[in-house]
Amino acid sequence: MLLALDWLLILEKLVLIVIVVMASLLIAMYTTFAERKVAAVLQDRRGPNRAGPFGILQPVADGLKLFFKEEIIPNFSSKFLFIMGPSLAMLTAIMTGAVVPWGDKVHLFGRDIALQIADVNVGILYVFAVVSMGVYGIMIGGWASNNKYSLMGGLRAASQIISYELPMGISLIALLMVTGTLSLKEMVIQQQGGMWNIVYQPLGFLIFLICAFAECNRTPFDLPEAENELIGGYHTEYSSMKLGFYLFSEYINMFVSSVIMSTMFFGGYDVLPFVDESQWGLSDNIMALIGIAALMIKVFCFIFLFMWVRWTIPRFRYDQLMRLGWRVLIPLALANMLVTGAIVLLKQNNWHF
Amino acid sequence: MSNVLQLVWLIPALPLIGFLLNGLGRKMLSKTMAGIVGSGTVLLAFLVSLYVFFQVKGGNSHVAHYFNFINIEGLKIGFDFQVDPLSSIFLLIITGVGFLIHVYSTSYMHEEDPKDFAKYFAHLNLFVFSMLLLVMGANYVIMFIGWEGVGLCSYLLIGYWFKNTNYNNAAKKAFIMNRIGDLGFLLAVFWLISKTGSADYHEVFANLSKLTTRDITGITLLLFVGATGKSAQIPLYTWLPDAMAGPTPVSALIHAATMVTAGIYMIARSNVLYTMAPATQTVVAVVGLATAILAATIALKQNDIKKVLAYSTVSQLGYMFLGLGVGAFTGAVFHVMTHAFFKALLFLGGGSVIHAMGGEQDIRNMGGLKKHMRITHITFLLACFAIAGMPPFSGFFSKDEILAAAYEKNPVLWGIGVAGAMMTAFYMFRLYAMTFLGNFRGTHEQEHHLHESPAAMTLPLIVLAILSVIGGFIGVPEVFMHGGHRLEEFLAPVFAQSNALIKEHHALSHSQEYMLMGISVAAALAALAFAWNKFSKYRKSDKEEAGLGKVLENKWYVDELYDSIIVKPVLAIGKYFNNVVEKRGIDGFVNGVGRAVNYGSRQIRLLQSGQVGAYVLMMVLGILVFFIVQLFL
Amino acid sequence: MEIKWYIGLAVALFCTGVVGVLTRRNSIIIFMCIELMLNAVNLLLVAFSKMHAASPVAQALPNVASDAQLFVFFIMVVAAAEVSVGLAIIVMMYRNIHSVDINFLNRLKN
Amino acid sequence: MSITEIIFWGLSVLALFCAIMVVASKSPVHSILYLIGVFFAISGHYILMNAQFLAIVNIIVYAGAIMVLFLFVVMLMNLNADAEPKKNRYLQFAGLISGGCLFLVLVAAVTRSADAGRVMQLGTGESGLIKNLGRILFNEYVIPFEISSVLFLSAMIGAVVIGKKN
Repeated sequence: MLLALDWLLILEKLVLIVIVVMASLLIAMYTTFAERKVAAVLQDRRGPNRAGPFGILQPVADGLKLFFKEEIIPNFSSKFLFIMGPSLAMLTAIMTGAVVPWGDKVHLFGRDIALQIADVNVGILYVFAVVSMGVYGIMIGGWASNNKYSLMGGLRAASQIISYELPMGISLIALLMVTGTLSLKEMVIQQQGGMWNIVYQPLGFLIFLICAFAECNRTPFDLPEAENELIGGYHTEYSSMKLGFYLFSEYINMFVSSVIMSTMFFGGYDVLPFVDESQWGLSDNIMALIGIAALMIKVFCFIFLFMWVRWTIPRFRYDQLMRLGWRVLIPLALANMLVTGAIVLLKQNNWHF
Repeated sequence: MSNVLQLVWLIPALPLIGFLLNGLGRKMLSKTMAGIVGSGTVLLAFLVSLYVFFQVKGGNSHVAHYFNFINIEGLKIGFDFQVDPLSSIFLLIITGVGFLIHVYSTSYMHEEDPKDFAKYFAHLNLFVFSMLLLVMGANYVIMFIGWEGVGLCSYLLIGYWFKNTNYNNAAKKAFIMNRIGDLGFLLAVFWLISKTGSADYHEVFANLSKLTTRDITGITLLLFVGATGKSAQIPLYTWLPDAMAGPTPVSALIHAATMVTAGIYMIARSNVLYTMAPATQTVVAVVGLATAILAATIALKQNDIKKVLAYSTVSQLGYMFLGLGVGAFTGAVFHVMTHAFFKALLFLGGGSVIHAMGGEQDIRNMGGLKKHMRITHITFLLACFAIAGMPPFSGFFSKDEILAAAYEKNPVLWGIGVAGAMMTAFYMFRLYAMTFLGNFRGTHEQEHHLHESPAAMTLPLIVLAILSVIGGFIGVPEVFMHGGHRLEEFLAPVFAQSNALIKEHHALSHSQEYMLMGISVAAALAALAFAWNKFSKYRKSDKEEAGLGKVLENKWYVDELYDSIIVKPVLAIGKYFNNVVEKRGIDGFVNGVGRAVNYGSRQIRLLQSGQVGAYVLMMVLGILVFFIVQLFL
Repeated sequence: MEIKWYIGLAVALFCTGVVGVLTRRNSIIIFMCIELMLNAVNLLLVAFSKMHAASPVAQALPNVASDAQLFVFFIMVVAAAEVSVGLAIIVMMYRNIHSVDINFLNRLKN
Repeated sequence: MSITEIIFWGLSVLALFCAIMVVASKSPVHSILYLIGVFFAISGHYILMNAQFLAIVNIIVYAGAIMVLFLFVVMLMNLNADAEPKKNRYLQFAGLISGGCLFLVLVAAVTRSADAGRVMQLGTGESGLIKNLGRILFNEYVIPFEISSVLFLSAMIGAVVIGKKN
C-alpha cells in the first residue's frame, strides 16, 4: 500500500532519505578527493595533502572555493533556464538512490525498518527513467548559456547519453530475463542464496559497465566537456556553485551507478557469494551493518575502477564514440539477450527442446 | 353478282398504280407516256365503276372487307369498302370528270419539262386514289384517310409551281385550314367511337340508341366543322380563292368537282345522324345560305377569271349545304353532280382562255374572244346558262329542287336563295360578256397570239358541255313528269332511314312549284340580260372602285380580318414565347444554373486558402457541429 | 471518486491542445499540442479502465480493465513513431523554407 | 475530501496550468518544459490510479525520449522567442472560441450522460501492475506487439530517409 496515512512510516522514510542523501553527497565529495589521490598515484606523484592531515579537508576547500566564486549569468540567455540546468542534473543524480536496497532489515525502537526508501516493483524501470531525465539537465544547461560551443557540447552530450541508453536497456532486458523481477530488493534476495548475477550475465555486466561510463560522461566518453575541443562543453559559461553542481552531479552519478551495478550484478548487501548469510545466526541489526559494509566495499571498488579507467584510456573521438555505441555495443547486447532468452527457455522445460 | 363487287378494290388500286408508275418513273417516262399512264388508269377506273354502277342499280349495297386496319381490344376498324348507290354516283363523277380533266391537262401542261409533268400526273392520280378511298370507305376512319389524302394532294397540286413563294403560301393556307376542319372531323369520330364502340356506318346507324341527342348534335356539329373546312364554308372558305394559284385543271378537278364535294358526301352519308339532330340541320342550312350570298356578292366585283369561278364554287357549295340543311339530300347530291359538270367546264374553258391569252387572267384586259375561240366560247356560254339555272340546263333542275325544299322548310330561305341565284346569273354573264363580247382590250402581241386551243383541250369541253345540258334530265321533278326523278329512286335506299324519320312531309302543290320556278327563272333571266348588255360595252376605265364596290373587291376584308384576329395574335404569342419564355426563361434558367455553379465554385475556391491553420479550424468546427447534432439534437 | 472528474480533466486537456493547435503558428508547438491531446486521451483511457475495474461486470471478463491500459501502451508506441517521423518532416521543412511557420506551407493554395 | 482527492485536484491543477502555459508561453523551450511538466502530472495521475507500469513507461517514452527529440529539434533550429511567427488576431481568436465551445459541448454531454457518476477504483487494483499487464500483452496482444515493432522499423527508416540531406 503506497500511500497509507501512516505518519510513523513517513517519518521513518524521511529519516532514511536524509541519511541516503547526506551519505551520497559525502561519498561524492570524498570521491573527488580520492580521484585526485588515485590520479596522483597512477602518475607517480603525491595527491593533495596540504589541506588538513594527509589532505583530508581538500574537498571542503574545493567546495568553499566554488561557493565564493562570483555568480556570472550571461544576459542573453533565459535566467531561469540557466539556473535550472545544473539543478536538474543534480536532482536526477540523487533521485536514483531511492530504489536501492542498502541493507536488509533493522530493528530500532521496536519497528522493523527496511533499509530501502521505496521498494517499487518497477525498480529498474524507475532507474532507467531517471537516467533518461538526466539528459535534460545537460541540454538545458548547454542551450541556456547561449553560446555556440556550449550548445554543441550540450547536444553532443545528450546524443551520447541517448545512444548509450539503448545498449544499457537491452543488457538490462537480458538480466531481467534471468532474475524474472524488476524490483531490486528481490534481485538481491535471489543473489543472497545462490550465485551473483555476474556469473549468469558476464557480457551483460560488461556492456552495462561501459554504458554506465558513458552515462556519467566519464573518461573515455567525456568528450562533451573536453577542454581542447569544445572549451569545457556545456559548462563553459558556468562558474561558482552552478559549475560545482554539474561536477558534483557527475560524481554522484558515478557513485549511484556503481551502487546499482553492485546491487544488480554483485549481490548488493550480500556479503559473500555462495554463502547463505542467514546461517551465521547473527542478529538483524548486525547483519544489516555487515550488509551495508559489504555494499560499500563493492561500491568503492567500482569507483576505483572508474578512476582507474579515467587515467589510463585516451578519450574517444566523437565518431569513434558513436560507432562503438551503435556498431558494437547494441549488436552485442542484442546477441546477449537472444542467447540468455534461449537458455532461460531451455531451463524452463528442463534442458530439452 | 357479288363476284363483280369483289373487283371493287380495283377502282382505287388503278390510280394508285398510276401514281406509283408516274411518281417513281418520273425521270424515265416521256411526257406522252406519263400522260397516257395518268389518264389511262383513271379511264379504267371509270369503266369499272360504270360496271359497278349497273350492278348496284338494283339498290343492293355491298361491304367488302380486306384486312383489319386497327384491331385492338375494344376497337376493331377494318379496311373495308362499301359500294351502294350514293358512293357509286360519286365514283362515276370522280372518275368520269377526273378522266376528262386528265386528258385536258396533258395538253394544258404541255410546256412543263418531263420530270415536273410526270410529277404533276402522279399527284393527280394520288388525288383521285384518295378521293375514291374517301368515297368508298365503309367507316369513318377509312373516309378520314381519304379525307387527309385529298387535303395533302390539294396542297401538293396548289403548290405545283413551288418556286413562287405566293403559290407556296396559298398551298400552306389551304392545307392548314383543311387541317383545322379535319380536327373537328377527327374529334367527331373519336366521340362516335367512344360512344358506340365502332366507326362503321352500318353499326353506327344500327344502334343509334346508344347516342343521346346531345351526343348526336355534338358529333354532327363537329362533322359539319370538318365539312366547312374541306368544302370551304363560312369560317374556313378563304383558302379556296387563294387555291387558284395552282394550274387551272387542278382547280377544275379539286376545287370544283371532287374535293370540295367531300363535305357534302360525308353529310349525305351520315344523313341519319343529321335528321336526328334538327338543331345542326338548321345550322348547316343557315351557314350554307350565308356562304352562298357572301361568296356571290364578292364574285360580283372580281376581275380575275379564276377568282370569279372560285367564289361561284363557294356560292354553289353554299346552296348544296342549304339543300342538306333543309333535308333535301337527293337535291344536294343532284346539285353536286350537275355542278361538277358545268363548273369543271367553266374552269377548263377559263383555262383555255388563259392558255390562249398567254397566262393573262385579268378579264379587264380581255374581250372579244368570241371571234377567235369558237368552241371555248360556245361551251362557256352553255355552262353559264347551266349555272344561272336556265330551264333546259342541268343547273335549273338541281338548284330549283333545293330552292323548293328550302321553301318547304321556310319561305325566307327560299327568298334569299333566289336573290343568290340572281347574283350568280349576274356575275357569270358579267364574266362571259367581259371575256368574249365587246372588243379586245389586251396588247397587240396577245391579240396576234390568240388561237383556239388544241383538240385535247376542246374535246373535254365539248363532252362536259353535253353533260351540263342533258345532266338535268335524270332528276326531272314530279311536277313536270311523273316518275321523272330517277336519281331519287336510285338513291332512295340510302336515304330511306332518314326519310322515315321525317314525320311531316307536306309536299308543295303543283301550282306552288310552278310559281316558285317561274319567279326564280324570271329573276335570273333579268339579271342575265342586264349583265349581258352592260358588260358587252365594257370600256376599260382606271377609276378606283368606290364604296361597296371597293369592299366587295377586297373580299369584305375577310382575309385581313383573319390575319388580325388569328394570325397576328398567334405570331405575337409565338414571338413572345420565343423571346421571353425561351430566351429569358429557359435559356436564362440553364445559363443561370451554369453561372451560379461558376460563382459558387469561385467562392468555395477561396476556402482553399492554403493556410493549414484555417483547415484545422474548419475541421474542429466540423467536429463541433457533429457533436452538437449527435448529442443534443 | 467519480469518473466525471477525470473526463472533465481529460476534456480540458484535450481542448487546451485543440486551442494550441488552432492558435499557434509554430509547427513544433502545434506538434506538441497534438502530443498533449494524445496524452489527454491516454489519461481518459486509463481512467475508464479503472472505472471498469471497479464495476461488478468487470469481474466477469478477466482482463477488461487492463485491456485499456495496453491500449494506452500501444498509443504511446504509435505516438513515438509519429513524433520521430513528424520531427524529421519539420526539420526537412525548416531546411526548405528556413522557418517553421506553417503559413509558409501554402503551396497547396487553390 | 480524502487524500486521493487532494492529490487528484493537485495533479489536475498542475496538469492544466502546465498545459495552458504550453500553449501560452512565448519561447518554444519554455513550452517544451511545461509539456514535460504536464507529462509528469499525468504520470502522477497514473500512479494515483495504480497504473505503475504506464506511469513509468509514460515518463520514459514521452518525457524521456520524445521531449528530448523536441528539445533537440528546437535547439538545432535555434528558435527563440522573437522569431516566433504571430498568427493574425482573428484566426487566433476564432481558434480560442472554437476550442472553448468544444470543451463546453463535451462537458455538457458528459454531465447529461447517465453513468457519469460511476465510481472508479483508485489507489488499489491489480490491473495496473506490470505482472498481469505483461502476461496479457504477450498472450492476447502478441500480434499487435510484433506489428508495433514493424511500425517502429518503418518510422525509423522514414525518419532517416526524410532527414537525410540528399
